[in-house]
Amino acid sequence: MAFIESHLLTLVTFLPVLGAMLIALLPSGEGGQHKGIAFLFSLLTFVLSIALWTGFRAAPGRYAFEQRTEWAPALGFSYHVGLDGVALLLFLLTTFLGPIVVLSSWKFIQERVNVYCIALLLLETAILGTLASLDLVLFYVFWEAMLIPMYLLIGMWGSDRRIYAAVKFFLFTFIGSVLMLLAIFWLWSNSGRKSFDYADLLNAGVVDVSTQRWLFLAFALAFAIKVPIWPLHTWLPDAHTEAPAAGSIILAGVMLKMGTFGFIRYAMPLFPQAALAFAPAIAVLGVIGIVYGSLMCMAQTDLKRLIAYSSVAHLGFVMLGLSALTPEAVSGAVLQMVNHGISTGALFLMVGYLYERTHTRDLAAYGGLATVAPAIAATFLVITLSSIGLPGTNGFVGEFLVLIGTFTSRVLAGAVPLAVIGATGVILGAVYMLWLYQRVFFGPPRKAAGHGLQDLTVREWFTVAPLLLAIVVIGLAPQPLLSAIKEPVDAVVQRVSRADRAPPVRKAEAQP
Amino acid sequence: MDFFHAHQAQHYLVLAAMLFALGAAGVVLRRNAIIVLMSIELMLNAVNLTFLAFSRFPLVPNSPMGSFLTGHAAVFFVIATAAAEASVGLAIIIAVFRSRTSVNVDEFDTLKL
Amino acid sequence: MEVTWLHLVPLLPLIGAAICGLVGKWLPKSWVYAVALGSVLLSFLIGLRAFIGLGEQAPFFHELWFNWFSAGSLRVDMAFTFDRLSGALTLVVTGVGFLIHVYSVGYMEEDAGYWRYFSYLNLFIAAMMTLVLGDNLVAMFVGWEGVGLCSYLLIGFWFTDEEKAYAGRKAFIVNRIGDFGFLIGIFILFNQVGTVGIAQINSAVLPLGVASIAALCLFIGATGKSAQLPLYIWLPDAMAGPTPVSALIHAATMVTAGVYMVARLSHLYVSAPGVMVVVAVVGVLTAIWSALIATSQNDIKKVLAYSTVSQLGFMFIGVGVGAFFAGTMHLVTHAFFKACLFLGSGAVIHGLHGEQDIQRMGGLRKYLPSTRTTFLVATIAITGILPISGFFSKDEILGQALHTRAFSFLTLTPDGSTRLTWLGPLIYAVGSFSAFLTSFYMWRCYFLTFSGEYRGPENVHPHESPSVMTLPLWILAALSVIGLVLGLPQAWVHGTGLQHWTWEHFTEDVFSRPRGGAPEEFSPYLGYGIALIVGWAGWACSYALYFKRGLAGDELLTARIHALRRALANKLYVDELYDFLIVQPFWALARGLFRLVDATLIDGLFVNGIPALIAWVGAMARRFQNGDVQRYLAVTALGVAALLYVFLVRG
Amino acid sequence: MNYDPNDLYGVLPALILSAGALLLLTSEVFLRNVKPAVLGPAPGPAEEAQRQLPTGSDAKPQAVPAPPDRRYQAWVAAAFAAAALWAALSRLGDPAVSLFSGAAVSDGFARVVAAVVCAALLFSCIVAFSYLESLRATRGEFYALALFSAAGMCLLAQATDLIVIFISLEVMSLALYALCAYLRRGKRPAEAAFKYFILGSFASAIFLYGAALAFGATGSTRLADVAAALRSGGPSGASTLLYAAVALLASGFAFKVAAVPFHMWVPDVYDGAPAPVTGFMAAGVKAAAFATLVRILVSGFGDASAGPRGWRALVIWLALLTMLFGNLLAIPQRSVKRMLAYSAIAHAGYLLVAVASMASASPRPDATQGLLFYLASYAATVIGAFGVVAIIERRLALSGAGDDLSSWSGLSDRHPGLAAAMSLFMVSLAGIPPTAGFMAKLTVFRAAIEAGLAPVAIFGVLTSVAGLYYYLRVVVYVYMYPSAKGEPVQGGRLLSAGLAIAGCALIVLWMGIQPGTFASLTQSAANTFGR
Repeated sequence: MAFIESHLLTLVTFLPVLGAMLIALLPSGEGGQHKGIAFLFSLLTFVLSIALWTGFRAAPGRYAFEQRTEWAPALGFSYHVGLDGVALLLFLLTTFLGPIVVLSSWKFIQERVNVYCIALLLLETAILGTLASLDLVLFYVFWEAMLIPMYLLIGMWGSDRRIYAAVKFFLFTFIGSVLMLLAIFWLWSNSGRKSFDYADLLNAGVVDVSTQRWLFLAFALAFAIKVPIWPLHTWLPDAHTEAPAAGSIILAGVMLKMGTFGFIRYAMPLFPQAALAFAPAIAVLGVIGIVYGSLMCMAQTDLKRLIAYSSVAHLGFVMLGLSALTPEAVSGAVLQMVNHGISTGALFLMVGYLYERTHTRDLAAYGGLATVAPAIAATFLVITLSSIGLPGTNGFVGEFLVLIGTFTSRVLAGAVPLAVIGATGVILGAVYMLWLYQRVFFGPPRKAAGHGLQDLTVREWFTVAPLLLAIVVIGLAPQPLLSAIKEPVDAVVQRVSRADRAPPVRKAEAQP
Repeated sequence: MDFFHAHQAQHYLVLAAMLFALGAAGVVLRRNAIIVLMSIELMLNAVNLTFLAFSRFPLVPNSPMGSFLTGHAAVFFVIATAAAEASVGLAIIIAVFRSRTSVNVDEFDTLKL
Repeated sequence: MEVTWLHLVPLLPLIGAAICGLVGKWLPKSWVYAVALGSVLLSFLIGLRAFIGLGEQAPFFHELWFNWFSAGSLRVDMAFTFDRLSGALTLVVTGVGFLIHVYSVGYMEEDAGYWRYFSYLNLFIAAMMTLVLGDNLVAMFVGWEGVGLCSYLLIGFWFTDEEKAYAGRKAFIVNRIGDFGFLIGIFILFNQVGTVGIAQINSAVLPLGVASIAALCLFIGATGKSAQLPLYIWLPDAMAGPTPVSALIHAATMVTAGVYMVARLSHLYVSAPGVMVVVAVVGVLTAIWSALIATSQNDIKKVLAYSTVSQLGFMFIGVGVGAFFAGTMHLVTHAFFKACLFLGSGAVIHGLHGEQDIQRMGGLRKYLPSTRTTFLVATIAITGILPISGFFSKDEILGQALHTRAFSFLTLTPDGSTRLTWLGPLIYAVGSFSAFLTSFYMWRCYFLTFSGEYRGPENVHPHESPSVMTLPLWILAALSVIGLVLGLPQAWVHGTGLQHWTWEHFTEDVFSRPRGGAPEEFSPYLGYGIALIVGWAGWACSYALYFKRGLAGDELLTARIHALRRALANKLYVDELYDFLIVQPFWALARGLFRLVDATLIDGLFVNGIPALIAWVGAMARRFQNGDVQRYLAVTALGVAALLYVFLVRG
Repeated sequence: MNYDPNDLYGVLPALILSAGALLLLTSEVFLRNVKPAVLGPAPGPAEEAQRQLPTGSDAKPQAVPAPPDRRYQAWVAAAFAAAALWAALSRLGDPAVSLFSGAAVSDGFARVVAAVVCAALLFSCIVAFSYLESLRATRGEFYALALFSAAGMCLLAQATDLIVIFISLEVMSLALYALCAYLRRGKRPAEAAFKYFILGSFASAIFLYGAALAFGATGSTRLADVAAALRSGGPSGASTLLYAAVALLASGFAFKVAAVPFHMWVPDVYDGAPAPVTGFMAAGVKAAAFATLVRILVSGFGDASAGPRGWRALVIWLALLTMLFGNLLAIPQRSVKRMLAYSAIAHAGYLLVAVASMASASPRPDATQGLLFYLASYAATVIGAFGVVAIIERRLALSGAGDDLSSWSGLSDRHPGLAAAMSLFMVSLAGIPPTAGFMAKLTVFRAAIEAGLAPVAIFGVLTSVAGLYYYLRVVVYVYMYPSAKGEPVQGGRLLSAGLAIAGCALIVLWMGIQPGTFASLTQSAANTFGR
C-alpha cells in the first residue's frame, strides 16, 4: 500500500502502457477484446487518477506525488515526476477523456484494431508523462513520444488526405521541438551543476537577458507550434480534418494544451525577463488568433475544419490570458485550457458521430438534423453554448477571467485595447458557432439527414453524458479548480511580472 | 648536414610526387579497368619511393623510433599489400566482365543517382 | 436584511425547466403543466411574501447564495438583492410570466414540442429573475445572457422553418453585440472600483471620463437587449416565435432589461450626465422612428413589435432625463397592457388558425368578444385617450422630460454660451408626436382587426379562444386599468392611503436624483390636457381613415404619401442597409483572408513551398551522382586538393 | 623494438576473429562434393544466370545436385564473433595500455569500438545466414571474409602507428571488396565492388602517401611522435611536409567515414552490395574509421586542433557539408537501401560534429562518450534496418533490380512484426525518443553545445528535420499504403534474420529507454582514452 502511495503518479502514468503491452501480446485477429482491454485500462487510469485529485494538497513551491529516482546519471538526467495544480487539472482532463475516446471509436474503427488501441494507450501515457515530468529530458522524451502515435492515428485511420496531414503535423511539431532540445542542452551546460532537473534550472536561472531571449524563443517556438499560435497554425486544420474522431478529440482535448502548459510551466518561469519582454508580442498574436481564427471559421465549408479553426480562436484566449500576467487572467487561461479540452473535445466527438452516420463533413449536405436526431441536436446545442462561452457553462468563466484579467493588467503594455479586441471574439464565436448549428440542425432536412439517421445510441450516451456533466458542473462551480491552480499561477505571475525589478539569482560559474 | 640530405632527397621526392600524380591521373582518366588498376599500383610504388628516400636521406637528425629502417619495413608491407590488392582487384574486374562482357570503366553505371 | 430563501425565486423555475427539458418528453402532459406552472407560481408567491415583508426595518433583502468563482482580486458571488425595484420587477416577471404560462397551456395545445416550450419558458423566468435580483454585474450578466439564450431558443422554436431559425440567430448575435458592450463596461468598472457589486459601484465616486465610458458601454448593452437604435432590428423578426413568447419576452419583460439596468445603476448614470443625454436622445429617436414604421405594418404582431420598440424608447427617455421612476413605472404598466395586447393578438391568430395579416381580418368583435374587449382596454391604456395606466406613466415621462433639469448645466461650447436647456422641451415635442403616432397606429390596428366586416377567406371560421386563454387576458386588462394607481400625481393622493402606492413615492429611495436636481414642481394638468388632445387626435385620424373606410384608408394614405409609405412598409430598408454595409463585407473578408493568407501565403508559400524547394535542390544535386566511377574519383581528388590548399597555402 | 608476448592480450578480439576466419577456411577443405557449377551463376551474362537460378521459394532443388551443407559456418562465425565481443567487453574498464612499443594501444575507446564491430558482425552473420540460405547462395569464404574484415576493424581501432593503420585498413577493405562482389547475381554487386575497390584503393594510396610524408617530416610513423613533432613545430622546412601529411591523412579517412565531398562511393556501394554486407559495412566500417580518424586527429594532431591550420575548423566544415548533402540527397531517393546509404552519410556528419567537439588538448570525455554512444546506437539501428531490407530484397535481388518504396507498401498487413521493427529503426535514425537514436543525438549535440559549437548544433538539428521527412516516408509506405500486389515475403528461413532484427530492435529500445548502462560504459571508456 505504501508503495502505491509513493508511486501513485508513476503508476497512473504508465498504466496505459501495460494495457498496450497486453494488447500487443494478444492475437491480432479479434478486435473486440482489444478495444475492451483498451477501455478497461483507460478507465482504470481515470479511476486511479481520481485518487490524485483527492490526495492533492497544494503547497507553495512543492509538487504533489513527487518521486525521483536515478535514470541515467552518466547522461545527467533522472526520473523525476510530480504535479502542481495546473498539471493536475490537465492530467485529470487527459485521463477523463481517455475512456471516452476509446468508447467513441468502438464502431468506427474496424481494421487493425490492435495497432489502434496500442497507439491510443501509448499516446495517453506520453501525454500524462509530459504533464508529470519535472526533468527536462524526461519532459522532452514524453513530449516527442506523443508525436508517433498521433502520427499513426492520423495517417492510418484518417480520411482522404490523411498522409499529407500526418506528415505536416509531424514535421511542424518536430521543427519546433528540436530547437527546444538544444536550448535544454544550453541550460544544462550553463546551469551550475550540469543538471536537467527542473528545480535546479529554475534556481540557476539565466541572468543575461539577451541569452534568455534566444532560449525563450527556442522554447516558445516549440510550444507555439503546438498551441498553435498564429501564424503557425496551418497544420491544425489539416490534422483535425483528416484525423479520425478519436484523434481529433485527443488533439483538441489535450495535445494542444501541451503547448500552453509548456508556456506556463517552462518558457515563462525559466526565462522570466524574456517572457516579460515578449508578453506583448504573444498577447498580440493571441488576439490575432482570436479574431483571425473566428474569421477562418466563417470561411469554412467543412464541419471539422470549422471546429479546428475555432480551436485557434479559443487558444488565442489562453495565450492572451497567459501573457496578461495577472492572477485573474492566468487562472482564467488555465481554466480555459480545461474548458476548451472538454467542449471542443465534445464537439469533435459529436462531429465524429455525425460523420459515422452521414459519411460527409460538407456543411452543404447537412440540415434539419434536429428533426431526425433530437438527442444529438440537444447535446450539440449544449456543447455549442459552452464553446461560445455562455454563462452557466464552463466556457464563460474562463473567457471572462481571461478578458477581465487582461483588461486590468498593469504589466502588459496595451492591455486595454487587446482585451477589447479580444472580447469581440465573444461576438464572432456566436456568429460562426450558431451559423454552424443552424446549418446542421435547423431548417428542412437535407441530404445528410436521410437514410434513417439514427439518434444517439446508449454507448454514445455514455461518452457524451460525462462531457455534458463536466460542462455544467464546471460552469456552475469552477471554484475548486481555481483554488487548485491558485498556487502555481500566483508563483508564475509573481516570478514573471516582477522579473524586471529583481533579476533571478544564479550561480557564478555558469558563464558560457 | 640536414640541408644537404634534404637537398639530395628532393630529387627522389619530386620524382615520387610526379609518379604519384601520374598514377592518380591514370586512375581518373583511363577508361580501361586493367589500366586503372595498374595506375593504382603506380601510386603505391610512388609512395614506396618516398619512404625509401626518407629513410636514406632523413630530414630529421635522429628518428624517435631508433632507426630509419622503419621506412624500409613500411615498403615491404606496402608491396605485400599491393599484391593482395591487385589480386582482389583483378578478381573483381573478372566478375564485372562476366556480368557485362566489358572492362570499360565508363560503362559501369547501373548504380547511380 | 440577510435571508436564505431568496435564491428559490430563480432556482424553482430552473428546476422546473430541468425537469420539463430532461424528462418532460416522457411525462404526461398534465405533469409538465403542473411542474412548469407550479414552479413559476411558487416563485411568484415567494416574491409576493417578500414584497409584503419589505418595510422600514427591512428596506431590502439580500442573500449570498454561494461564491461562484474568485481569482486574484476578483470575487464573483451568486448573490441576490430584493429591494423595492427588483421586488416589483420580480412580481411583474413572475406574475405576468405565470399568466402567460397559463395562456400557453391553451395556445400550445396542439404543438408536440410543448415540453420543450415550457422548459424554455421556465428557463427564461429563472434567467430573468437572476438578471433582476443579481446584486453584482456578473450575476446580472448571467441572467442577461440567459434570457438572450431563451429568446434565441423560443424564436427559433419552430426551427424547421429556415426563416424562424435565422430570426433566432439574428436576435442572439445582435444581443451579443450589445453584451460585448456590457462586458467592457463591467471590465472598466471592475478596473476602477475593484469590485463588480452593484451597490459598491453605485456608492463609488468615479471620475467623469471613466464613468461616462463605462455608462456608455453598458448602455450599448441596453440598446442591444432593449432593441434601441441602432440595434433594434432583431425585435421585429423575433415575432417569428410563438405569440405568448412575444408577449412575455419580447414585450413585457426581457426587452425592458436594458431600462432596468440603467435604472439599477442610476447613480453611475447620474454621475455621467453626457451619457444621460445620449440615453434620452436615443430613446426619443427610437420612439419616433419605430412609431413611424409601425404605422405601415400589416402584420398584427409586427405592429405590436414596433410599438414595443417605440414604448421602450419612451422608457429610455424617462431614465435619460433622470426621471428613473417614470421610466420604470412605464416599464411596469407597459408590461401589463403590452402583454395583454400580444396575448390578444395571439388569441386572434389562434382564432383565425394562424392568420396574422390585419388586411384579412376585420369585424372580429362579434366572433371574439372577450378578446376584443380586453384588446380595447389595452389599446386605450397604451394610447392614453382615457386616464388609465398607460396615460399616466407615459405622461409622467413626457412631463419630466419637459421640466427636467438633468441637462440644464450641460454646455455644447466651452464658454458655456449654449446650454442644453432646450433639449428637454425638444424631447417633449418629439415624444408627444410619437405619442400621437402611437395612438394612430394602435387604433388603426384595432379598427382593422375588430371593427368593420370580416375580410378573411370563407373557409376560416373565427372562434373565441378557450377560457384558459381568455382568463389571463381579463386579468391583464384589469391590471392595465389598475396600474393607473402607480401613476397618480402626488397632489391627488397626498395624505390618502394610495400615497404609498404611487410609484414615485414607492421607489424614491431606490434611485438617485439627477445632478441638475429634481425638476421644479409643476402642475400636471397642462401636460394631461395636451396628452389627451394628442391621444384623441391620433384616434380621430385613424377613426376617420380606418373605421370609416377600412382598408381603403391605407390606399388613401398611400395615394397621398406614396414614397414615404413604401419606405415605411419596408421598415426604412434598415435590414438591407446593415446587410450591405456590415454583414456581407464581413463574410467576404473572412473568405478573402482564408484564401489569401491561410491557403496561399502561409500554406502555399512557406509550409509547402520550402519543402518543395528543398526537394528540388536535392533532386538537382542528385543528378551529379551519375554512376561514373571516374567522376567520383575526380571529386575525391578535388577534395584532397582542397584540403591540401587549406593546410598548405591558406594556413 | 622489444617484443612482449603479453601485448597479444591487448589485441585479443582481433586474434579471436582471425583465428575463426582461418578455421573456417581450413574447414572448407574437408567438405565433400563441391560443385562450383551450382554455386553462383554459370559463366555468361546475367540473363542466363537468372534463368538458371530459381527465384525464392519455388526453387527446383531436384534440378541441381544439392551443394554441401555449409550452414555450420554461420554459427561458427557467430560464435567467434560472440567470443571476440566478450573479449572486448570483459576488459572494458581496464586502464589504457600501450602495445608493441607504441604501435597500438588497448584502451576503453578501442574496446568499445571493437565491441561494436563484433556485435555488428554477430548480428550480420545471423541475418546473412537466412539471406544466403533463401537465395541458395551459401558458399565458403563469406563468413571467413567477414571475420577477417572485422579483425581489421578491431586492429584499426587500436592502431597508433600509421603503418599499422594502413595494414589493418587494407585487411578490412580487401575483405569487404570481396564481400560486396560476393553475391554474383546481375550487374549490381560486381559493379559495386569494383567502384568500392577503385575508390577505396585510391583513398588508401592517398593515405599512405600522407603516411610517407609524415614519416619523412618526423622520422617516425608513430602518431605520438607526429604529435610531438607538431608540438615542437617540427624541424626547419619539414613543417610544410607535415601539414601536407595532415591533409592527406585526413582526406584518406574522410573518405573512409564518407564525409562530403569524399562520400560519392557510399550510395553505389551500399546499394549494390548484399543487404547484410551493407549493414555490416555501415556499422563496422563507420565505427572503425571514426575510431581511426579520432586517433589520427586527436592523438596525432590533437594540439593543432585550433588555429588557422587546426583541424577543428576543417572537421566542422566537413560536418556541415556532410549533414547538409547527406540529408538533401536522401530526400529524393525511392529505394530504401539507397536512402539508407545517404542517411549513413548524414549520420557521418553528426558523428563529425562529435569529433569536432572533441577537439582540444585532451579529448573532452563527454564528446568522446557521445561519439561512442552514437556509434553503438547507429550500429544497432542500421544493422536492424538492413536486416529488414535484406528480407525485402531477397525477392528483388534475383531480378537484379534494387528495391523501391512501392515494394514496402502495406508491409504492416503482411508482416506486422517486420513493419513495427522497421518503423522503430526509422524513428531511431530520425532521432525521436524513446529510441537509441534520440539518446545518441542527445549525447552528441549536448557535447557540441558544451564545446561551444551551438551554430553547428542548430544546423545539425535543422538538417535532421529534413531527415525526418524521408524516414517518415518509409513508415508511411509500411503502415499507411495498401498492400502491394507482390506475393508476401515467404516465411521459413526468415526465422534467424527475424531473431537478429528483434535483437537489434530490443537494443534500440533499451538504449532509448534505459540509456544509463550504455552511457556509463561509454563514459568509463571515454575516460580511459589512451594517447
